[in-house]
Amino acid sequence: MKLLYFAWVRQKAGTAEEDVTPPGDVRDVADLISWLKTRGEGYEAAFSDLSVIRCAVDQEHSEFDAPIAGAAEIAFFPPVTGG
Amino acid sequence: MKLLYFAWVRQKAGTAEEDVTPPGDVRDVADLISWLKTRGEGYEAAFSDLSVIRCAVDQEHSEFDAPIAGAAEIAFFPPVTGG
Amino acid sequence: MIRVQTEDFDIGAEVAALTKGRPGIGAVVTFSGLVRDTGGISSMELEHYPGMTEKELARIETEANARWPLQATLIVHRVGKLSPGDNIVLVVAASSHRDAAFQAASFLMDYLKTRAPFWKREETGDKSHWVDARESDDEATAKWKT
Amino acid sequence: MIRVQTEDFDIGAEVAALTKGRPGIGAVVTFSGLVRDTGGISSMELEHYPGMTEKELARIETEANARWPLQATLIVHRVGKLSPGDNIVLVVAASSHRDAAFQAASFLMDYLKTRAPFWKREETGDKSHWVDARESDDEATAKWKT
Repeated sequence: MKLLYFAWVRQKAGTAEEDVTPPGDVRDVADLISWLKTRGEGYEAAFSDLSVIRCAVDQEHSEFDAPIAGAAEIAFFPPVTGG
Repeated sequence: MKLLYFAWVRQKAGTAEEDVTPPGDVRDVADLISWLKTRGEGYEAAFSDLSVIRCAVDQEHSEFDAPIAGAAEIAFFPPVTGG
Repeated sequence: MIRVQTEDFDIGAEVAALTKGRPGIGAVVTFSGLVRDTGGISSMELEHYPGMTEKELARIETEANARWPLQATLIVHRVGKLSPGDNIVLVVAASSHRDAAFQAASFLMDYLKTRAPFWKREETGDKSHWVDARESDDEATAKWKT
Repeated sequence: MIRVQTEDFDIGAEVAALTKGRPGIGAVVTFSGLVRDTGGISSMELEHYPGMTEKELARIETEANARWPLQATLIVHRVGKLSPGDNIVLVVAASSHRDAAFQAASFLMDYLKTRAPFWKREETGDKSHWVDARESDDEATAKWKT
């Protein structure tokens, strides 16, 4: 699946976009975040405070308990500040 | 004092503007209307339904009990419909 | 700023002129009212009370500025003969924050509708009639009095 | 109608295009957001999530049209590098009546502020920082949920 990062989440993670194949026991967004945090300091920094992390599964705003099975694209970003 | 009439009040009264000197017992706007109605059919038609008459004394929205002593300009018109 | 004029106005140009040199403006709300083309109106005539109109519009503007932290306001009202689709009125409220701009623009319109001495006459074919005031406009104004 | 673009927009031209050929429109409300010049910001960078942005804006627009009797709506949001005084966003709501136009424009902005995936980074001198989301924006959105 494709992972996307925006704004300071992108800067801390050190990447804008990547293709990953998480292990089978990674079932929801929360699991995915835990798994990402094991992949390096950048991810650990990006996801250190989950209260300021928002996510979208296949371009829809989603909660952390959203299942990721079948998802093509998951994005992580701070609360939006447009307008 | 100068009297002004607008919109259909003007059309019914048959005049846009006139200078008048009401008798001394005409003390407020209500008195003035009563006196005007004695001056002809046009005025009678214009002031036949006071619920749709508004007035301004010296260019300020006023009630019918507003005194007219010292007023330079009194205007009669229907409820406003701009905007 | 207030203006009563026969000419049309350009919303973009008015907003640009109003925001220029005022760096604190972050939010601009405009309201424009148009002559609707319903029931076959062929034209509309806008009459007003010169002198009192300007005073009332200035008073409404002052009141809005007393209620909300605004950086700039503008009211432009046309008079004379207008056709369906033509602009009638423009209200602009500019503020640092959007809530004040929205509230002030809405307030300016509600007050203008019930206080500013303008009267509309609609022409349909060879008949003409004066537009009746709407009770809903009085109610809209009353809600600001709390 | 929605657009995401780097170019500026002209409010007057957008409103004219939107109202053209729609004779039932009597009221047009626009909101435009500008880069404020406070605290010495030298420039601002607008990042967005291509694809999701368009979907969210279209959804917000659909929701507004379901809630109010609107004749036309428009959302234009700029992305990329902007300077103080530059336009950021334009929202337009056109209706037969002013109340629907005001409510819809306000609703569109509140939802855009909390749902549309845009992020602002401010540059001040040689430093830059990502703008924090404001709690008041969440509260503004929540009030439409009753």
